[in-house]
Amino acid sequence: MVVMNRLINPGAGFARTGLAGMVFLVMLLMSSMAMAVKYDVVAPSGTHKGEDVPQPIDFPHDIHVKDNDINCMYCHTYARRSTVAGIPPTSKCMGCHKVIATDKPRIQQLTKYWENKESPPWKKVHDLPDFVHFTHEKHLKTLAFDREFPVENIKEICAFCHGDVENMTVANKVKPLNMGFCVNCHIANKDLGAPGDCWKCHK
Amino acid sequence: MSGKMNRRSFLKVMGWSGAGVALTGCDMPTTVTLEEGKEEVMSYLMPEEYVIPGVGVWYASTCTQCAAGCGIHGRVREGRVLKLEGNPDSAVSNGKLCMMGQAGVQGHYNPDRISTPMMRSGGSLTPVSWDKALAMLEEKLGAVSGNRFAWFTGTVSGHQSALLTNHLDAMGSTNHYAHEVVNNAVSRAVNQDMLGEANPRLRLDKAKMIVSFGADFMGASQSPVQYSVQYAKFRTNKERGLLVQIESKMSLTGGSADLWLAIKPGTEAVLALGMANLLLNKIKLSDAGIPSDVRTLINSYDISKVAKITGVAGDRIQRVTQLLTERSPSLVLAGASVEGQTQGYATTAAIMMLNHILGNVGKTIESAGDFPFPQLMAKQGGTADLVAFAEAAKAKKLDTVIFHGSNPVYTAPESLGLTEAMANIGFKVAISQFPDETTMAADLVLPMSSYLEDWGTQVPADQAESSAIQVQQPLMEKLNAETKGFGDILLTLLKQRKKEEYGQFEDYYAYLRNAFVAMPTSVKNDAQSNDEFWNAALQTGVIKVDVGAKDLQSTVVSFAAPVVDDSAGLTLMPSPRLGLFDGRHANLPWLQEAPDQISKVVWDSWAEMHPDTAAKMGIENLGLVKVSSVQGSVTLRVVLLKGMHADAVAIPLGQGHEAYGRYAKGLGINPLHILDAATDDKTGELAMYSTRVTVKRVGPPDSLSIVRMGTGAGDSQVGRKLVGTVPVEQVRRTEGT
Amino acid sequence: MSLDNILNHWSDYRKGAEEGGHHEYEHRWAMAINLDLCTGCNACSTACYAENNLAVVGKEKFESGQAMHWMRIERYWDQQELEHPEQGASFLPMMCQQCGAATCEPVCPVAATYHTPDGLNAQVYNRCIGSRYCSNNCPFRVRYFNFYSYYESSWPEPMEQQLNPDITVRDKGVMEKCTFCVQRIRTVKDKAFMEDRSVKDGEVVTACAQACPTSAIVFGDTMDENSMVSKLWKKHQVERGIYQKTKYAKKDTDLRGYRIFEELNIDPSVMYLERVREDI
Amino acid sequence: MSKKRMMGLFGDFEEAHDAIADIRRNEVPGLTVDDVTMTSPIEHPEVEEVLGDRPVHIQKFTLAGAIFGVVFGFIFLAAAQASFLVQPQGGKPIIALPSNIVLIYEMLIFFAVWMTFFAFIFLSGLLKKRSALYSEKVSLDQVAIIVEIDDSISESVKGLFQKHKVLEIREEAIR
Amino acid sequence: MTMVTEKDINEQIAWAKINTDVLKSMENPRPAYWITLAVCLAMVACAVLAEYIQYTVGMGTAALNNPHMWDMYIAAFVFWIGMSHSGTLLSAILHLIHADWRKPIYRFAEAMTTFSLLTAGIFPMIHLGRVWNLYWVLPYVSDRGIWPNFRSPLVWDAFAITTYLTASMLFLFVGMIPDLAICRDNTTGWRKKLYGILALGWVGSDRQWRHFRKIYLLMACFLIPLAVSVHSIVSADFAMSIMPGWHITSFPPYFVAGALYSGCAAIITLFILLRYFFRFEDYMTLPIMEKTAKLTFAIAMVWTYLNLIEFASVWYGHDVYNKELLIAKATGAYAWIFWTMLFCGSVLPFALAFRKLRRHMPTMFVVSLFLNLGMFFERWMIVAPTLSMSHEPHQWDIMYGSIVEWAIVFGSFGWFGMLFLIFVKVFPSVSMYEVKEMVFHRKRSAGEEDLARMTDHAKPATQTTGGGGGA
Repeated sequence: MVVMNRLINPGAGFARTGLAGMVFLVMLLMSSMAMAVKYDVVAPSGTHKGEDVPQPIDFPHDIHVKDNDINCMYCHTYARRSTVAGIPPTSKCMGCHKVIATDKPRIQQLTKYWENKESPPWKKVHDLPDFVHFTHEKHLKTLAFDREFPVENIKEICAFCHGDVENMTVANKVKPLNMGFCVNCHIANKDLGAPGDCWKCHK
Repeated sequence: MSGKMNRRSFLKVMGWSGAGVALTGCDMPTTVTLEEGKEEVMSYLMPEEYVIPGVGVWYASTCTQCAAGCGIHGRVREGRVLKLEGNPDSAVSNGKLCMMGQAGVQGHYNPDRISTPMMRSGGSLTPVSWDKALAMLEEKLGAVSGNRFAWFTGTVSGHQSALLTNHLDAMGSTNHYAHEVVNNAVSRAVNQDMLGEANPRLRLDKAKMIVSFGADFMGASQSPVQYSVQYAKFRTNKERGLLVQIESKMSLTGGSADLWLAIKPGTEAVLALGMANLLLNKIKLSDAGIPSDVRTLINSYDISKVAKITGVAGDRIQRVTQLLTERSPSLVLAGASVEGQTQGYATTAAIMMLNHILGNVGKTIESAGDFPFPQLMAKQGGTADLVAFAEAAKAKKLDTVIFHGSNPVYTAPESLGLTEAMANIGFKVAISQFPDETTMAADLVLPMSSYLEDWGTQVPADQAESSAIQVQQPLMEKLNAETKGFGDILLTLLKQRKKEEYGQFEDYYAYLRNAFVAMPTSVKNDAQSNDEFWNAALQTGVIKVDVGAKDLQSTVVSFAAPVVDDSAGLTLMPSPRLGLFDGRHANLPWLQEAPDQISKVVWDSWAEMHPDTAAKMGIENLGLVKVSSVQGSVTLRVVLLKGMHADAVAIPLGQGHEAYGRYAKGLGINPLHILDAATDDKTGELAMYSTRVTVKRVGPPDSLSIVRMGTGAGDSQVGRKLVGTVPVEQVRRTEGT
Repeated sequence: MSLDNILNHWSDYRKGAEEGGHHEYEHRWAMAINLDLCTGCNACSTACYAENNLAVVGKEKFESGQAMHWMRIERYWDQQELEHPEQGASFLPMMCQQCGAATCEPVCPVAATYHTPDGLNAQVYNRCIGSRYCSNNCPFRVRYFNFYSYYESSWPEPMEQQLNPDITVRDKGVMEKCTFCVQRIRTVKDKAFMEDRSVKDGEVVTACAQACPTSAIVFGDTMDENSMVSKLWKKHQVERGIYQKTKYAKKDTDLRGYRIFEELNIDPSVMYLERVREDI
Repeated sequence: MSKKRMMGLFGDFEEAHDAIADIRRNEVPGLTVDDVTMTSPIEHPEVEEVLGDRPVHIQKFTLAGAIFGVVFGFIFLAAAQASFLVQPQGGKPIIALPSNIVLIYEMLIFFAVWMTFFAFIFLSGLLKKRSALYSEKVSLDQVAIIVEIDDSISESVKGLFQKHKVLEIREEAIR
Repeated sequence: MTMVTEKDINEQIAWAKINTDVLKSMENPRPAYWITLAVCLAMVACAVLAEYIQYTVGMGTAALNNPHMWDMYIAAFVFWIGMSHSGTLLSAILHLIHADWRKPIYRFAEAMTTFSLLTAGIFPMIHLGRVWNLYWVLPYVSDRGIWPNFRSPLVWDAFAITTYLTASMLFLFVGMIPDLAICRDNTTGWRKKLYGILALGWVGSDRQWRHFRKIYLLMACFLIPLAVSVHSIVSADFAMSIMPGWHITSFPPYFVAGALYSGCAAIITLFILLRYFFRFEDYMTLPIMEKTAKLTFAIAMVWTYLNLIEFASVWYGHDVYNKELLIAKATGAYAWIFWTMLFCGSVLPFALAFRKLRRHMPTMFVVSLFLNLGMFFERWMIVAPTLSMSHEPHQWDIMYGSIVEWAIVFGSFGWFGMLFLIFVKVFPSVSMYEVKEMVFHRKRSAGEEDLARMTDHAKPATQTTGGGGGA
């Protein structure tokens, strides 16, 4: 991987500016500046205005994450074990909500699903094209566990790609999650072993 | 392989979360862009610790694509079975799988599967509810008496076989017709008489030399995977095994032979006798256990005479015979093209006699031992039952017949008159997965689950190394809720007869679990609790059964002197091919698209002839020809192959379906229909390889879907080193094997 | 910045295959196929269809040479100074040879095909614009082009449920080829990564190698000294690298190992073992 | 003391030639050959020696363009290749000189040609509004001599023109 | 340069007549012109339909299959690129060697260059599997930090063709400026505006003429190496591969020769057509035709020679695949194409060696068409057999193309014809000012008449045109 990493040209950082080729030299300069600073982890940049996704139950992330300070991986339990983070099984919700806030309409909605022995038809918010191979587990391992990153703050890592969910009710897509977004983060974090090989992600 | 599992839960098909059908953004770029919230992501109701979305899990089951009964592993992800592989724990598949097994998933996901019960009303089949269908069935079965009821199946084994027998008893009938086109019924008969066992263990891996009389053991045979694995051992043994194939049409196995000899069709017995002659009179092996009449028969076939009749060079015969004695233990096999002759039994006996003389019995032919559960053993099919069934039907001896796992309307030669005779059967029930010919002719059609959705057990007839019961478990929930497993249907039928006995079982799953639990501790290798045993069985997919050792004695049976048919015309060889097999896999596109191993044709029927014969008749390669027998004629393309005997014309089986779904229907022709109804005089098996035909040119060459086209290259390496070949001596020197 | 990058790594960037190429390879996946055991039974080919979402094109398109079989069995009758059909047919399983100095790679206008640190000859479907130059420049003719959109025709409801989610279904206008089952490699490597270990020999098995009833196909990593494949390659004195290097390396020319079109200096990753016949 | 521009149309090229020759010989005081512009339907190398050498600088721009093409070409290609993640191909080096040479060659010509063109546009004073003195006959078969003079000498210039069989004379004042 | 006694052009021809004749060609051509244009349009229509089918159904409709990943499209592409070299040859090379007989005919030759390039440029798109991603071939800075593969001859093509197209278009335009000024001065209404803009305010001052002469020279100097490089690069598409029959050292010169050859042949064809359409007998004269024909003949011989060289080198080389392929070409399924090509390319040109035939327009027309046919077959023989019979015998096949792709290939001729005919109708297809120069200088060099006579001659013209300026 070593040389491959060197092949990831720091200079490609300039691509982030995405300007036309005519201002080539200018961008060489900018890129050099971008690379001057050494991060431990470089957070990916870029924003996106995702439309609101109507969910069967508009789940309040803020209450769970901010107010009750529940760890992301408590519910999205597959994140560290699989490619997908997974949606918590309804039983997990009921685990608490058999007793908590049972009077709230949303909870009653949930309970109805539970009694009908079916899980709510959640809608995907952060969806990658089907030709992309993205694994939550590897990213978590590299960005959090291998760096002894405090697990209670894991949401900061999640926020890289999911935005600060703790201030949303129903999650919303706030990062572009397109190739440029991924590539530039990989380039910036090559010291963490972020691969530059197309076939790592394209399938 | 995950450990304990609660059967019901993991089968549930999850949403497409992370498992979407992945289309590249190869259309206009817009299709790549994702709209949030358009795709649904399913979550479980209850968590399953061993099922992680996005991670595939392998589950063990058993393949039923042919009668071999290979153990398989199925890769299940998000509740969908994606890929089948061999189960290493199974002695039949040894972790390998043939093309037919691989294509099993296509049978399971086939778009042409029957989705609801259908009843014939006003000439056409119309959908009905299960209740209605079962009520109808109960009424009809109640009305029919004793032997006027019959089951018509393919090879059945395991607990299904047991239940089936019970149902016959309950019906008070003895008519179970088991029919397989690709069978070794004659060999079984001969073995029974010679060795006292129908299915001895053939140890190809222990043999130093194999002489195969048309036995395509790696192709469309009883257990292709098992024998291929053995073949690999046979080739890689310290002393590399030597394979001599003697046949009239080069089979898949023949393609790998060290020496392939073309023999005049129907003269194999003569050759066998000639070799026996050499062995006894020239090489002076003992003739112990050979009846005198046979001995005299042998003496009457001296080498020159044999060479003249068979068309095999005398020195070749002598060399092969010589080697047989040098390379001991050896193994002499008889295949379908030998068994399927009017003198099939005699010929096969003559060939098996060579094993006796060479002392291979007990060395490369071992006893299968005593299987502790006879009721579970396979009821193997043949063609004799087909003939018998046709007779019975013609004689109006049958009122109600249940068809399953066999397609007689397609496989029966028209000369048997089965198609007409079917009309004499008052009520025909088809338990079937696909709308094949027989199903279309039925009065009541019960949609069957695929073997990947179904419970069951298989007891393979050919188990060379050890004996075991293969467990068949669902790999995913039913694609179509309307379908029922074969076991479940049997159970329902039995409940109709014997409520008190079978009422306790909610479904076949319950019955099976119960049956397993009831197995003797010897099988459970004690210590284990019932649950442990059950889970272990599901986990490994096989239940090893100790059958004890038993040594094999052989006595040569006397058989009739071979009669060589010298009448004009060519002998038609309706050769089954690994892939479409006897036609049952014609609806699997992967197998249609896979080129025939020898002639490289896809999606079509074709005739194979020797170039010289063709030249005499003015037939060009890929030209259109008409192959006519007394019974009728078919028109198709011809492929000229040197791997044919000049007196033979081969038409591979599999095509020519009039029904059977979008992939099979209307492709090519069905050679079985123009066969004579001649049978082997001893066993009553159809003599499929004895029909005489004439070939006439009707059209010019045209593109047949052969992988090579146009330039006529592709048969030749044109001087490049693509496939190198070296003499064995060189390998012995360099690799010391 | 870029100029630094060029100047600092000039020597790296100027290194060709002769100096061992520009990769520090993590793996070099390779195969050894024993033609003596290959019976031409098609199991590998069908397994490939099942594993890699290969389209079924049907009679007409197959006739006009538009088949999509990544793994094809070639059948030849003639052999060097041997009499046909006395010694049967010669079967040759032919798939992408994942050449070390692949001729398809440099000609792709958009670099959709390139060489991975795994020593694989990658094909990035989404980058492909369908110039088909790579296939023209492939002496093995093992690259297959999506001349039509097969999605509807090849996987009618509910067959699409069988599709392997680990690799894409290619749409029309895209080149595709054998990938040595990269999705399996990927899965195993991810697993190894999660467990902080390196990939073990025999952990990755391609669909064809897995299916082959006679185990004629052996798959593995030639950079792993103790892998079955590298042992076989060593035993038969076949080396990675281009012709000039290997030509003299083979001391015992009677050994069965050989690579097809070795003389073209393309360094294939598949070693074939000659088929053996006993002359009697 | 106002200046004016005067144009004389000549059907006869030789006469026009002689007229300029006269001017060159300062036959009209206060009018030098530098004040003379000649417009003609075809190019007249032979007239130009009379007009005296008036230098052309296009080729310098061409050279500049060519050099830029080469330098930019190489840096651009090399940088792009070095920054591209998947350049390892066919055992070839990442920065493959042979191919770059081909491309640089093309870039050389590309930029050179464009520079030449633009240089032409600007140096040859195109893209200007035509003065009223332009006669369409010039594009047919006549030669025009345009001189900038003081009113004082306009008569003598006219005389000169007449002497050389001028067909038509136009004037315009310069503000 | 020329041996003929008669003059290339009549020096007595009045300049006003030159103007009026050429300008007339932009007003009322013969009916044949409109018929031809209609035919061309029809052909384009067919092609568009075919392309629509191919685009929606898939590349498979073009009889492409595994061995034949390339086919007629690439053959046609090479053919059109080759065609484009004529203009450069006539205007640039002949300009440098001061062969002034080129002057009446170089304009349409240059137009040919431009439009055949435009035609050629279309084929890569038609040929591409996912044409909507064509721009990935261009080196633009992208957010994803990915670039085209600069090693690929196809990218070289992209560069070369862009450069060549720009250069030749500029060359054509610059050369046309004085004529555009003439048009400006002699037209009214929107046309006047159009030409006015295009003429860039050309007044013909000595300053402009001096710079004009320089830039014309410079561009000519650049165009020649460019033309050579372009077709060498096109040949690289084949020569850079390892395929037998493609990987041949002599390909670049071979391609260039072939290109010039087909170009000249095409010039003869169009020469005759224009001469008829626009009644240009006075300008496109027999002697000029003869010179063109001789030039063509010479190039034909060069091409033949290079052909033989290629065969010879293959024959004596030890590349078995290559040799095998050569034999297959001459004897195999493609034999008839191979021999037709050799006949049309190497035998037929000898017709140009005979003065009688050279001067017989119908013959020349037919011959030139056959020469081009031969050249198209040459391209076919370059593309097809190699793919049909490469290293892998299992995949051998033959290629004859499908209806769809033949429709598109023929359509390309219509497309070219359409563009060309519209051009010659809208712009002066004979360079007026250069013909004037030609006449002028010839007259002086001939020194037959004294200047007085000349001016006498010029005067009445002045009156005539002086009256109705904007005729």
